[in-house]
Amino acid sequence: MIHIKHVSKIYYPRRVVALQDINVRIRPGEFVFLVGASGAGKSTFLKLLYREELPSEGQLLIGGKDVARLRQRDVPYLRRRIGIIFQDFKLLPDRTVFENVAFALRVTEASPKEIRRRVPTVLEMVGLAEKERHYPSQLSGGEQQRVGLARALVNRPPLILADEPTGNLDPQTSLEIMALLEQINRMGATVVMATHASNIVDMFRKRVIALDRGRIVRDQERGVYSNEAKHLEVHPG
Amino acid sequence: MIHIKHVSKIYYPRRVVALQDINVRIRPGEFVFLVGASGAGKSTFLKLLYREELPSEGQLLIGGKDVARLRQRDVPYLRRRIGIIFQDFKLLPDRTVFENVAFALRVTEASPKEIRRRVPTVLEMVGLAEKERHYPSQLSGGEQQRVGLARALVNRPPLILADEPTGNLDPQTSLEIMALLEQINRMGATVVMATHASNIVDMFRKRVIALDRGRIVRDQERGVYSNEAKHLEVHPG
Amino acid sequence: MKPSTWKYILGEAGRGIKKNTLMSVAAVTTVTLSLLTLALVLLLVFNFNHLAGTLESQMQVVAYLDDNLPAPRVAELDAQIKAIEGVSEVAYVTKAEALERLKAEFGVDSDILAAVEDMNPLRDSFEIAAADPEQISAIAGQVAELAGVAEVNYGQEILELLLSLTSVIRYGGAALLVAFILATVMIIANAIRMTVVARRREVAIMKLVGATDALIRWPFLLEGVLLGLAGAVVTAALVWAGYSWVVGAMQRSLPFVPIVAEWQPILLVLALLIVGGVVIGAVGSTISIRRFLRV
Amino acid sequence: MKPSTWKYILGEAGRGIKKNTLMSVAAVTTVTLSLLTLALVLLLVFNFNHLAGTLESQMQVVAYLDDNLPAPRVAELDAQIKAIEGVSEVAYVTKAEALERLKAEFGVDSDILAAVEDMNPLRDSFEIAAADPEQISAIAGQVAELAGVAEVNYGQEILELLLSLTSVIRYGGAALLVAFILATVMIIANAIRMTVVARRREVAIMKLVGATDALIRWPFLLEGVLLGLAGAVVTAALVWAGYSWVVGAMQRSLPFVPIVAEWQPILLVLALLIVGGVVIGAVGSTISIRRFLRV
Ligand SMILES: Nc1ncnc2c1ncn2[C@@H]1O[C@H](COP(=O)(O)OP(=O)(O)OP(=O)(O)O)[C@@H](O)[C@H]1O
Ligand SMILES: Nc1ncnc2c1ncn2[C@@H]1O[C@H](COP(=O)(O)OP(=O)(O)OP(=O)(O)O)[C@@H](O)[C@H]1O
Ligand SMILES: [Mg+2]
Ligand SMILES: [Mg+2]
Repeated sequence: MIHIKHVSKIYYPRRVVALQDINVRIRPGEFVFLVGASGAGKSTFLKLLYREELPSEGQLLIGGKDVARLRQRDVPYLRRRIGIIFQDFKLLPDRTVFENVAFALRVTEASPKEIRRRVPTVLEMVGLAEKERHYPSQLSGGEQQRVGLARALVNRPPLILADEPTGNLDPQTSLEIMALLEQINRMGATVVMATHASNIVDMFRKRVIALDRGRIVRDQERGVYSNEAKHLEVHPG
Repeated sequence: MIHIKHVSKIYYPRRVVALQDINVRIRPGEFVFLVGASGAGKSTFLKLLYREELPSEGQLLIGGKDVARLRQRDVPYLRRRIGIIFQDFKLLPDRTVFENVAFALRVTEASPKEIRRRVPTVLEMVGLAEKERHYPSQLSGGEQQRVGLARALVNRPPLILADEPTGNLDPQTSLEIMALLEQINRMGATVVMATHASNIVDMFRKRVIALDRGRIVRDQERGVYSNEAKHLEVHPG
Repeated sequence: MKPSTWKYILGEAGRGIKKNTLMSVAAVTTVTLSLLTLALVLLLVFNFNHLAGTLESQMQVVAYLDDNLPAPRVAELDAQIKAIEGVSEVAYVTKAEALERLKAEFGVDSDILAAVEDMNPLRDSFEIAAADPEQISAIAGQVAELAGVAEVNYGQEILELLLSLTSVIRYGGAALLVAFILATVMIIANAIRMTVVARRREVAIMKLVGATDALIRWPFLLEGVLLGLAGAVVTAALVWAGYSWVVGAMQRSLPFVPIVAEWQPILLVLALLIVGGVVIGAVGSTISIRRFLRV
Repeated sequence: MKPSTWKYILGEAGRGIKKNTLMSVAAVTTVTLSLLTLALVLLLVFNFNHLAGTLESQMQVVAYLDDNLPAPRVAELDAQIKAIEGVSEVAYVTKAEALERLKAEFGVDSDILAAVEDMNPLRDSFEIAAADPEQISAIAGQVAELAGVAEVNYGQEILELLLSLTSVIRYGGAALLVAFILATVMIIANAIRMTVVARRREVAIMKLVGATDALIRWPFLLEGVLLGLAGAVVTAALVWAGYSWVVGAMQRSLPFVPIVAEWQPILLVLALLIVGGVVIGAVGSTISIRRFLRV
């Protein structure tokens, strides 16, 4: 599915090295957690996959195709086969929840009938059936995050890239969402999820790729959030 | 410090009841966790305090003053005495990290000398000293969140309202930030923090106010995230 | 693209206009004001040209003949003059006719004319009109050479004055028109560009969700066209009403000022306005959107 | 506010202009084009008025006297005419002088005049100028009553024509000017409003961080003023250069067309443009920002 060879990413003009010599192979149907400290390069990793950024070095193949070499007009078709949950949601502010989710179908020219059928189903799945006519500004943080999730799933894409999809969700809702992602993964979709939720990573025991300052420091099947003894101790007042 | 009497908040035109008959008293120097499921009303609670929203019913006093009755031109002065960390960061996109933090000082007409002294100090505290000349779009999610934090603290406000301040941070950075907030709290500031991070709440053992669909269902000194036996079990694949 | 997609695109364009009411009103107002300016200049130039044409068409060469020229020679002269290149009309005016005209013309000084009534010192003449006023002096030169022509007059000073005046008006008017068209296009393109800039975040999100450039561009394009059209229609209505009123008022109070009153050129202006509005809207939004599609 | 805050505000205004280059260029272009239009109309109206004034000032009443009026009566008449309200100048023209003039005027038809040379059928006359062309017909009426005046002529038809033409130009010009000023203000206000709309999220954030309305408004205001000023200065330069060129060209090729060539009114126009640009920028941004301060 995904084949990353010696990829580096340097952001100009400040020459920030976000990723360095990354080598990863992800098979179809895998579920991968991407972990690492704030600023380690997780979002950058995902951005390279959906071609928001281009690698500075190395090669990045999805389904055998070099993402960086894609013609400009083929990019939308790549993105339609990827369901992306953005860290900052990226909802269209002047469209209702329904329209935001429907938009991912509209770009594929799905029929209006199809849209009317699928959107409510997926909104039901993320627990937002009642908020279908709300605008993003009328939603709580977690609700916005779930709209983003619904939009990523509505298309039934073979690859799902989730950037911190439970960052604004309470533990219970987080687990519901994780169950959903797992179900979709079991139905065949590949999932790559960047997360800080150590309890979730530890609970689900999937492949874990750990980044540290742009380098892969661990790539472990059925891994945990951290191999270090226990999280740093702080002495509360 | 804060006195909330029979406050309700209904969002129109959809008549969403976000808060219902809230009664809370928070003393100066307290540290309060605000917990509850996604959409429970945590952000709304905070928004009423910094007067982004007005209560539909009831009375809300900060330092003895009715926030809803404040004259329009006194609102900025209220907000300057509150350090707010927003769930969606609310950084100014076309200003550097330095300028975003400095802005909270500029509104108080701090001297340029003061600004040059204080801003680097607080950026150092949140671990962003190196990124001072970056724009928000050039930062990772967690880095943006810490800029918001730095901006909230730079003014040394007596009241800090934090909406999910660790949602985009890894456990280690989260604990560092929490240690920072606790230190400021120990120095006298009142802190109200909405959060989903159950491990943090459980670790720090502060007063916990739990919201459920707009109502306070628990208000407990030295409380935990959830009184229920253990978080719902999910059976990973 | 499928019909349902087109329907969606059309809906989007409408939604864009409604959602950004402020921007839309601003854009339509700007289009209207710019096109109004344009129309005004266009009509002014039209009218100046018309006026210049009217004045020019009254210019002619007068060839005074020798006294007592025999009739056959007059006929021969008539033929010779008609043969000159550029001559469009030739009229023979006897000195009796000339005196009559003079009397009619000089109301004030008719005393003098009464005094000379019996002796009529005037001469027979040919009045020669030219197809193109520019040729008048050349024609006058050739006519002067003909036997039997005593003197040629073609109001040299007035002709030159008029020719340079009309060329000033024509070229100046054309330059003005071009300047105004450019200004209008720029102002409208600016207005549309601003509405696009205001939504660049939206465009970036759409691209990330897999929208093709076409799907993003079309609603903007249609929106631009609709805004341009709206501005043009408002302008056309205003111009129609305003100009009709001016024509009416002028014909009532200043009937001698030649104003363009036929519908044909005015309809042309209106049509130009509407086509202009649409084209400007389309081009403006296409150009503006292009740079934001590189996401 | 402290000096350091003012310094910050000024920096912010500059930063706003630089950051939103596209919007700023669009705004300045719009201001420039609108003001150019305005200046053009202003200069046209000025010149039409000037032309109308020139023509009007040439209007006069001619009073033909009875033949052989004794000199004392002529002197008396002169005094009587001068006493009439609104009369600004009175000149006595003998019939000999009148004939001379006539000869000079009618180059073409001077044959007739030669023929009547010896008998001179003309009459002595007074040429009377009025302070205000509107009073001419009243003056003519009074002069006609005076003993010794045989006939009064004041080119009734031409006078009426001119009066109505100039009033059309004056009132039409004024209306046009008002319309253009309104249009300019609206276009510029729109342009500025759009730049503000584009930044409403920013304004909301500033308010949440505790910024007073003043701190938010001032940079926008200054930005508006600077953009307005920039547009006005560009316009003023273009108008100055363009008009100088036109004046030069006209005086060379059409010296008889009375064009306003003194610097005073042109400098007035330029000053108006600059003041206008600044005021429009300030007012436009103040109005636009107001609605976004209610956060
Ligand atoms: N456009 C950019 N220009 C410059 N530096 C950038 C840019 N985007 C990201 N960076 C830097 O690259 C590094 C990696 O960023 P990235 O967003 O991938 O981190 P992350 O692992 O997603 O962190 P987080 O958990 O906080 O979201 C960070 O140090 C960040 O400051
Ligand atoms: N402007 C609004 N208009 C209508 N409904 C709103 C608006 N803002 C919030 N709501 C609704 O009010 C409820 C409470 O929202 P709030 O943002 O306070 O939740 P929260 O506890 O912060 O949730 P989260 O943890 O997901 O951020 C939600 O159901 C939300 O949909
Ligand atoms: Mg990230
Ligand atoms: Mg919230």
